[in-house]
Parts: sequence; structure tokens; C-alpha cells
Amino acid sequence: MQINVKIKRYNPEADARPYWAEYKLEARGSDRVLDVINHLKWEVDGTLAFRRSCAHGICGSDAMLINGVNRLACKVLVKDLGERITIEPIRGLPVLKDLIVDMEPFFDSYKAVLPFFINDDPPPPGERYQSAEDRAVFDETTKCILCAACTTSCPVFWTNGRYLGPAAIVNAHRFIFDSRDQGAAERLGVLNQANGLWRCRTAYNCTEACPRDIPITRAIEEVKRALLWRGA
Amino acid sequence: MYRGREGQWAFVLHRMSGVALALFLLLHVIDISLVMWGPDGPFNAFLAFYHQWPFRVGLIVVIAGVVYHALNGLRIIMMDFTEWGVRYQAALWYGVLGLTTLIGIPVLWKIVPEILGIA
Amino acid sequence: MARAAAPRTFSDAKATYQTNSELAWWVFMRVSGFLLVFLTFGHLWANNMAFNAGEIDFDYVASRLAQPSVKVYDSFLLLFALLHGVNGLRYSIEDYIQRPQRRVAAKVALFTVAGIVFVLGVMALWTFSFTEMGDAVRALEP
Amino acid sequence: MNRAHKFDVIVVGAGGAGLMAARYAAQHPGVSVAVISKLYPTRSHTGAAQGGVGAALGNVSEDHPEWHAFDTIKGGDYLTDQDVAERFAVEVIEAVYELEHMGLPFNRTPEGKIAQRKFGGHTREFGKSAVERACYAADRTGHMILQTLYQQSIKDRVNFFNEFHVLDMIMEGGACHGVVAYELATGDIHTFHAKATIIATGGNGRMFRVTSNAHALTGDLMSIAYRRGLPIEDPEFYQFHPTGLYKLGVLLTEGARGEGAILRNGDGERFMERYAPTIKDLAPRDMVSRAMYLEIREGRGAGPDKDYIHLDLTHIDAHVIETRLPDITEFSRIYLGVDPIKELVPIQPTAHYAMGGIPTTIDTQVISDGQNTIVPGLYAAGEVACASIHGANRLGTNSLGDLIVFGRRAGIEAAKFAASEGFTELPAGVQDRTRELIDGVRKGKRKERVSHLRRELQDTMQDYASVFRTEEFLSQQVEILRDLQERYECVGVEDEGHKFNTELLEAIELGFLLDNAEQLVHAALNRQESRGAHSREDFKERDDATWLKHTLVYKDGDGVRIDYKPVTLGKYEPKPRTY
Ligand SMILES: Cc1cc2nc3c(=O)[nH]c(=O)nc-3n(C[C@H](O)[C@H](O)[C@H](O)COP(=O)(O)OP(=O)(O)OC[C@H]3O[C@@H](n4cnc5c(N)ncnc54)[C@H](O)[C@@H]3O)c2cc1C
Ligand code: HEM
Ligand code: SF4
Ligand code: F3S
Ligand code: FES
Repeated sequence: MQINVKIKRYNPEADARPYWAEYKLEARGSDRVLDVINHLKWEVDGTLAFRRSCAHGICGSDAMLINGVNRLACKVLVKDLGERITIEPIRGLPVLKDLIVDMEPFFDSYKAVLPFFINDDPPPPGERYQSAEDRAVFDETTKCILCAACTTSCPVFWTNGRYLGPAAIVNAHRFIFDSRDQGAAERLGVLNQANGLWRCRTAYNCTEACPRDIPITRAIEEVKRALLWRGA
Repeated sequence: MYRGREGQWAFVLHRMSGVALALFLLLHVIDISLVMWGPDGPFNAFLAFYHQWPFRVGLIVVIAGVVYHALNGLRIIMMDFTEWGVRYQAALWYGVLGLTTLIGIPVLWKIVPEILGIA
Repeated sequence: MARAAAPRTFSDAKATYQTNSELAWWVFMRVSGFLLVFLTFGHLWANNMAFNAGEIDFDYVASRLAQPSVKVYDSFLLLFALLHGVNGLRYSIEDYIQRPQRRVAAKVALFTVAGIVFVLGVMALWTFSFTEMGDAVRALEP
Repeated sequence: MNRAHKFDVIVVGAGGAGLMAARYAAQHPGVSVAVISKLYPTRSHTGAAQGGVGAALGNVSEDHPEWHAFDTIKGGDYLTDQDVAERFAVEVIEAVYELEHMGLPFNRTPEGKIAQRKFGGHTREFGKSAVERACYAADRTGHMILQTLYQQSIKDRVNFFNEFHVLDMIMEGGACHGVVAYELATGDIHTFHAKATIIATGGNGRMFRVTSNAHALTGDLMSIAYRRGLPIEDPEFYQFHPTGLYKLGVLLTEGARGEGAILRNGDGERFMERYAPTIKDLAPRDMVSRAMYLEIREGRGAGPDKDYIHLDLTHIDAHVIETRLPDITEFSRIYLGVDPIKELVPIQPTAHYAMGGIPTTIDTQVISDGQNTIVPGLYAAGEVACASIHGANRLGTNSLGDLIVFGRRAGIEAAKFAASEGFTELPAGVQDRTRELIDGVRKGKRKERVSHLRRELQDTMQDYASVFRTEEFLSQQVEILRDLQERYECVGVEDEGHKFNTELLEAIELGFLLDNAEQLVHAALNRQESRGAHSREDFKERDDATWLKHTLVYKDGDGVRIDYKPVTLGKYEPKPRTY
């Protein structure tokens, strides 16, 4: 079918400000949006810039604002969008070129919550034991692929870039609720600060946007309660 | 415009109504405190100022806002303290909207004509 | 983009955080919000439902403020609503004003206004006596 | 930013192998380490691996490393170097425990130990019955490994150069002194001077049309090493997984057929009955892929173009599908709009894994010939390397094991080497080749479109050099590749900018892919037998007398030169591979 694709483009070496470019092309309903922009890049305009790698929703490269919602370009099909497709870079991070944004602030926030396993006891010769129930508590938040779809869909983050954002909280949750980990107090301490957890206004955009179906707001609320009830 | 769903609009409305309420509250305390200067003082002048059209409409919005804000505030509290509050947040929001209308209509039925000076 | 130095290590993290104030305010917003449901609705009922809002005038307000029960009730309302509302406005300032100096300035302005309003409100409720002070105040009028 | 960097150890690639290497190199006191990756580390394709990592922990039932080693050797159709396989089977156990100590959230047994499950080709007592050896974290094992290692590297404060594309290795006097990389964000060229360089850049599946591999898997370093005169070992052994989603290649796990799914051709016939009358759809990967390919070529494919096969799950209980195969259910629903519970899923063999690669010793040192001559300062691990543990055919779950065992070894060995050596002077004009490469494309004639050449490469590789090979087709493909190489000289790019010029890099990557294809096709044409994943219609039998040896392919002017390396045998005598 004939589709109409509008892409917000910006070339820092040529354009003073971003502008909308429109393309008409043939596509199949079963095409991914990634296929569509690949086609544009390969056949129509080689200068179009975006990130991609795995093409099936596992690497987190290609989060974009597609028809008003954050999604992975490789995980949404043309037939679910209709004939008019609008693509913009995700919001709240500096745009570097076309659909490519600066991910460094995002990763800085991620790193701020100490997103690594902390346990200073000498490990046993085999594995540390953990019951299946204890493992299940943080199962959902281990699925994060750091695509930033959540953080850049958050209305608080759009205007307040200092907010750590849902992705950082999700990754903190993954460790705070891991029974083997000993760093919960420090992570909660970080999240307790002005631009941490308490900036979340439960807008749920993050949960709707997450391509991994992580119940993000639920996780955030769990961390809020953990902070509230921790015996400090 | 980001095509967010219930949660996003719940938040936007909550914040807008909250800010409106807070600003109204500041003004309201000021005007009421003007009674200290007596019946011939600035109070009635202020009241007259208030009785201009934009303020009358504004007051109605604020009253509608307080109902929404209060009910959605309760929704937020439920989400913060219970698992099911999060699970049913969208349904709860429709509940908030429904109740806001339900409470709002009779209230406005009574107040609007009074505020607008029709009654 | 202006960002606070982010902790990357355990010791950085320990050094970064000191206060529980955001948590405390978060709790306060919920507690005060819950109380405000009753306080505001009661207030609205008394002044808008049980009374014709269009007819509010000096005598009505003055007579209400003369009652001790109203003084107590409105004091609670004033305290909670003001703290709740001002903290809510602070949230908006944190979110919408990104330049650090402007943010500080906006907060200072907000807290000053709120402080003045609070004093005015308390005075109106407690230092003002319709019979005694009223005449005195009115005598000051030119 | 400074464009000349100096580190004791440089790791190229931030997948499982690269991150593991960086971690262990950094633990050597006083050794500075940097990781260079063309993607953000968490975008690496290790994250796509689902099944698990095989290690004989014996948490569910009795298991021993010897059994694992045997399975690996037999799975590799005896082309596996047996000393490597034996060491691997022991070390992978330690490596899995180490991952657990780094916090990797494995699934758990009822007692709280790491959970394990069965996987194709993994057996007890040398082939008696299937054994639970695959340690897994749901169907996201690769994701968890990648995340866990990246998390640890944040803790260890590893230096990362993300979105830096390595385009050349600095070779001087037969030794490696670092790499040259192109910074995507700025278009600047950086020199990375190192005492030891570890290559961990993953696979090259993008030379085929239908692949489970990411867009980024273009075999860059296999080509760069090749251009720099190093050999590539066993490139003809390329694994095709039978069940990839039609056209997309997205992998549907073998577990589907384990649960009873059936393959059907365009006529609805259960054709595997003809190829493997006894085990039918559960025949080995290479056999099934071959059968599917034949059906399609003989006009019995399904669909309007008769170019795919159906995977039929409709007779399986809906609950089983939803609970045990949630991922493939999601994939086929999203990408094909096909609900496997009610409809047939269109599938196709999908290019999956390169068994061959840059040849190394058991200690991951890169070697330059059949006599194991070591290239000082150069190491390789992961899919890009060939130690050779996978031989002619990799067993499921052994790749993740490979990453952690050999990634770790590479880190330790490289750091040891770096600690004992000084920096040497860099040769003059280290960036010259890189500039030439970039300018060649930038100033190219633009008579050919990169995307069209790449499409032709992928189509022809799929048709003539994939599952199913004959001298006729391979020779034809040699010609086609020569033609494509010629036309590649005439490509160019529209984007003249310097910032995020992804078009430029796609063009360069195509050049790398062409080299990879050349290695594969020549080696495949040369090897006149069928072994593991390499199956020649015109030489159907395995021929141990002549061909029990590794291929080494060298670049030789415009052509290739082929040499051999003996297979390290051991306890296990080559036997016919039956299950
Ligand atoms: C869908 C799928 C499922 C799989 N399932 C399993 C399984 O269940 N079990 C199993 O054992 N194996 C499995 N595998 C195989 C296994 O996942 C891969 O072989 C393995 O992850 C490769 O890891 P790696 O570290 O070598 O490379 P990768 O993870 O691919 O990483 C390559 C790295 O190199 C970098 N790089 C590449 N080129 C350059 C360059 N020119 N300059 C700079 N950096 C560069 C990339 O940015 C990347 O960081 C699967 C593979 C696929 C595709
Ligand atoms: C009537 C009962 C009320 C309830 C139940 C209530 C509840 C709440 C709650 C729970 C919040 C926190 C929202 C969050 O963290 O996401 C909040 C925010 C706020 N409230 Fe109220 N509130 C009430 C009345 C008021 C009044 C009277 C005012 C004005 C004075 C007010 C002004 C605000 C403001 C400005 C915010 C900040 C909004 C934001 O940051 O999004 N509220 N309210
Ligand atoms: S939580 Fe979900 S949306 Fe957010 S970064 Fe992780 S995977 Fe992406
Ligand atoms: S969208 Fe933002 S406000 Fe909270 S629930 Fe998600 S982080
Ligand atoms: S390309 Fe990997 S998530 Fe889309």
C-alpha cells in the first residue's frame, strides 16, 4: 500500500533547526517501521540517520516517537499505524542528527543508581543459593534493554532532565529486590534525593512505552514503599 | 502532543487543578484577610473586582477542579499504597471522572447561577 | 545539560545523599491531601452549598470569622492547604524552571509570598476581633 | 577529544566475549584497559541469545565435564580440537559460577541452585540420553549475560569508547600494536596504541539474506585481519538454524519442535518423513535445514512465491504454547501477524552462527599459519575467533560458554602479555589505510548503490552457498563475488557530512561482508566432503582420510590461498555422527 511518512529531520552540519520531511512510498502492512526507514535510507536518501542493530526488539537501539508514542521501530508494523506515519526522535535528550539522540545523560542516570551486583562476602565455591520465589520478585525488572523509551516518554523528564527517570529506577529495583544483594540502602539513598524517585508523578507513560512489557510504574511504586518502610 | 493514555491525562489535570487551586488559595486568603480593614476598606472593592466575569468563570473552574483534584488525589494515594491501585489505575481514573461529574453537576447546578448572579 | 554529579560508586553514592526531606514531603502530601478532602469539602459546603455564594459580602465573612469554631476549622484548612499547595507549586517549579538561579529565585519568591499570606491569614483569623479590633482598625482608615 | 590513545590492553567489541575480556584484563594490577565498540555495549548481539549456557554443574542430574567435552567434539563432527574442548568443558563450570557471583539472575531449582534444562546434542554417558546441562535465565540467558557483564564493567570503571568503529589494525613486524577507529559522532579518526589487542567482534551473518544476526554483524574484524594477511580458519562451516521467521530470520527456538511442532511444505505434506523416516522433524539442525531448502528449490514451498515452509503448532494445546513458548508466540504475532495457536507459521532456514573465524591457540593468541605461529600482541575470542571448539557444527548453548571461557582467557593472557612488554614505536602513517578506505567510499563514483550490491550479495549467498552446496553453484558464486567486488569499487555515498554518517559505515561494512563471503565460498568450494554444517551434494560423505583438517584461507592478491592446519585429536576417535 501507499504510505506517507513524515520524519523530523535535523542535520547539525546543514540545518539551523529541525524540519519535517515527507516521503511517499510503497510498503506492506507487515513491514516494520525499521524496514520503512531502512528503505528510505537505502533507496531514497542515504543521509537519513538513525540507530538500529538487532531488528527484533532485543538490543534497544531504535526507540523513536512514532505516531505520538514511544516505540522500537523494529517492533511496530505499518499495518498497526495506518497510511500516515510520523517519526520523531525521542524527547528530552539532545538531538544529534535526525533520529539519533545523545544517550549519555540517560546512561549517566542509569549509572547513578549503582546498577551492579553488590555483595562483599566472599562467594561460596559454587553458586549463592536463592529460592525460586526470591528470584521471581525482581524478574520483570531484569528484562530491561536500556532503550530509553520509558524515560523519554515521561512528562516529568521532558521538562526536568535532572530527574533520574524510570529506566534508572527499574534497574535499581532489579538489585534492591535481589535477595543476594547488599547495596539496597545505598541505592535507596540515591533515589531518595531531590531528582530521584520522588519526582515520579505516576503518569504511566513509561509503562505504556516499555517494549519489554515491564510494569514500570508498579516497580517504581514498590521502590517508593521500600523507601517509606525501610527501617532507617 | 504525546499520545499518552489515562495516566498522563490524570497527571496533567491533577497538576493543572492543583496549581490553579494553590494560586486561588493565595488570592483567597488575601481577600478574606482584607475584612480586617472593615466594610469600607478594600474588602468590598476587592469583592467587586472579583465579581468581574473572568473571575466568576474562574471560580467555577476552581470548584470543579477541587472535586477532580480531591478524587484523583485519593486515586494517587491508593496507587501509592496498594498493588491493586496500580493495576486498576485506568479504571480508577474513569471512576474519578465519573464521580467528578456526578458530584459536580448538582453542585454547579446550585452554585453557577449564584456565582454568575443569575439567581 | 546541567546535571548534578552522578554517583558511580558505592562511596560516591554514600557521599551524595543526606536528607529525607523529599520523602517527608511526599508523605505529607498524602496525609494532608487526605485531611483536605474533609476540610475543603466542609468549607465549600458551608460557604457555597449552605449559603448563596453570590451573596458573600463583608458582613457574612465578618460574622463567620467571629465564631471560634470557624476560627479553629479555618486555621487547620489554612495550614494544610497552604503547605500542601505551596509544596505542590514547588514541584512545578522544580520541573519547569531549569536554570538553577531562576529556580532558586522562584522558590524564594514563592516561599515569601506564602509566608506573607500565612501571616495575613492567621491575623485575620486570630488577631482580628470583629467588635474590638475591628473598630480600632477601622479608625485607622483615613 | 584527543585522537591518540594509549592503553595497555585494547578490547575491540563489547559483547559477551569483549566485556568478559575487559573485566579480567582490568583485574591485572597496573594494566590499563579500554573497550572500543561500534555499538553501545548493551546493543551487542549477545543479548539475543535465548536458550542457555551449557555447563556440567550437575544441579538437576548427574553430569561431568568429560561428557560435555565428548558431546562438543561429536557435535563438531570431529573437527573440534579435543584439547580445547576438554579444557572448555572444565572452565565453563567455573565461569558460570563466576557469572552467578556477579549477580546474574539464573532461574533456580527448588533447592535454590542454578536451574538447568535439556538441549539438543547434550547427553549423559557419551550419548546415552539427554542431560540437563543448559543453565538458563528464562529465555533471556544472553540478555542477562550481557547486562550482568556491562553492570560489572560500570562497577570496575572500564573505559569505553562507544560508537567507535574499528577500521584497521596496526600491524608491524608481524605483531599487533593497536587499532585505528572512526568516531561515529564526529567523523574523527582515532589511533589506539596498545601492547595487546583483543578482538571480540562477533559474527558475520549479514552476508546472507535471511539471518538471525543483527544488522551490525558484518564480520568487520575477520575482514580486517584477512586484509592484513592473517588467515581465517574454517569459514565454510556456517550454521543455519532451520526455524527462522520467514523473510525476517528472527529465531524460533528448537523447543517448538521439541514440544511437537511439525514442518509442512506448500502442499501441507509432512515432508520430513521422506528425509528422516524415523526421527522426522527432530532430525539434526543441518539435516532439517537442508530438507527445507530442497523442498523450496523443487517448487514445493508455501506462499505466493513458494519460498517458505510452514511450522505447524496448531495441534498443540494452546496452554502449552502460551506458557512454554511465549517468545516465539510473541514474535510470530507481532512480525507476521500469525497466531501460532490457530495458524501455520511461515519459516525459513536462517543464517545463524560462524563456527570459523580468526584462528587462535587454546590461550586465545591469534596465529598466522598452520604451524601455530603466534602473532604477538593479538588475541581473539567469541564468535569472531576459532579456537576451534565448535569444529564443523556448534552445539546449542556452547557459544555463550565460549564467550565466557575464552573471553576470560583472552583478558588474562592479554594483560599478562601487556604487563611484561613495553610500548613499541608506532609505524609512520598509521592512519593511512583507514583514510584511504574512507576516502575511497566518500569520493566514490556512486555508480552503484550500496544497498543494491548488499542485496545481491545476500540473495546469491543464500541461494548458492548456504545450506546446500555443489561445485556448480559455488563456482558460480565465486564469479558473482568477483563481479560484486568489482562493482563495489564504484559505490559511493550521498551523505557528505562528518557527524553520524551511518551511510558511510554501511558502505564500508559491505566491503567487509564481501571479504567474508569470499572466504566462505572459496573454502566451501575447496572442501570436497560433507561434514557438519558444510554439506556438499556432490560429496555426500565425510572423508576423514583427506579432510580431517582445518582450512586456513589467506588473501592472495585478488584471489585466495588455502592452507591447512591439523586437528588436535585425543581420546575420541572420529566415528559416524548418529544420534
Ligand atoms: C538469535 C540468536 C540466538 C542465540 N542463542 C544462543 C543460545 O541460546 N546459546 C548460545 O550459546 N549461543 C546462542 N547464540 C549465539 C551467540 O549468542 C553469539 O554467538 C554470541 O553472543 C557472540 O558474542 P560475541 O561477544 O562474540 O559478539 P557480539 O555479542 O555479537 O558482540 C560483537 C561486538 O563487537 C562490536 N563490533 C563489531 N564490529 C566492530 C568494529 N568494526 N569496531 C568496533 N566494534 C565492533 C559490536 O559493537 C559488539 O559490541 C545465539 C545467536 C543468535 C543470533
Ligand atoms: C481536597 C483534597 C486534596 C487531595 C486528596 C489532594 C491530594 C494531592 C496529592 C496526593 C498530591 C500529590 C500528587 C503526586 O505526588 O503525584 C497533590 C498534589 C498537589 N496538590 Fe493536592 N490535594 C487536595 C487538595 C489540594 C488543594 C486544596 C490544593 C491547593 C491549595 C492542592 C494543590 C496541590 C498541588 C499544587 C499539587 C502538586 C501537583 C503536582 O505536582 O503534580 N491540593 N494533591
Ligand atoms: S524499562 Fe523498558 S522502556 Fe525503559 S529502558 Fe528498560 S526496556 Fe526500555
Ligand atoms: S512516566 Fe514518569 S511520572 Fe512516573 S510513572 Fe512513569 S516515571
Ligand atoms: S533494532 Fe534492536 S531493538 Fe530495534
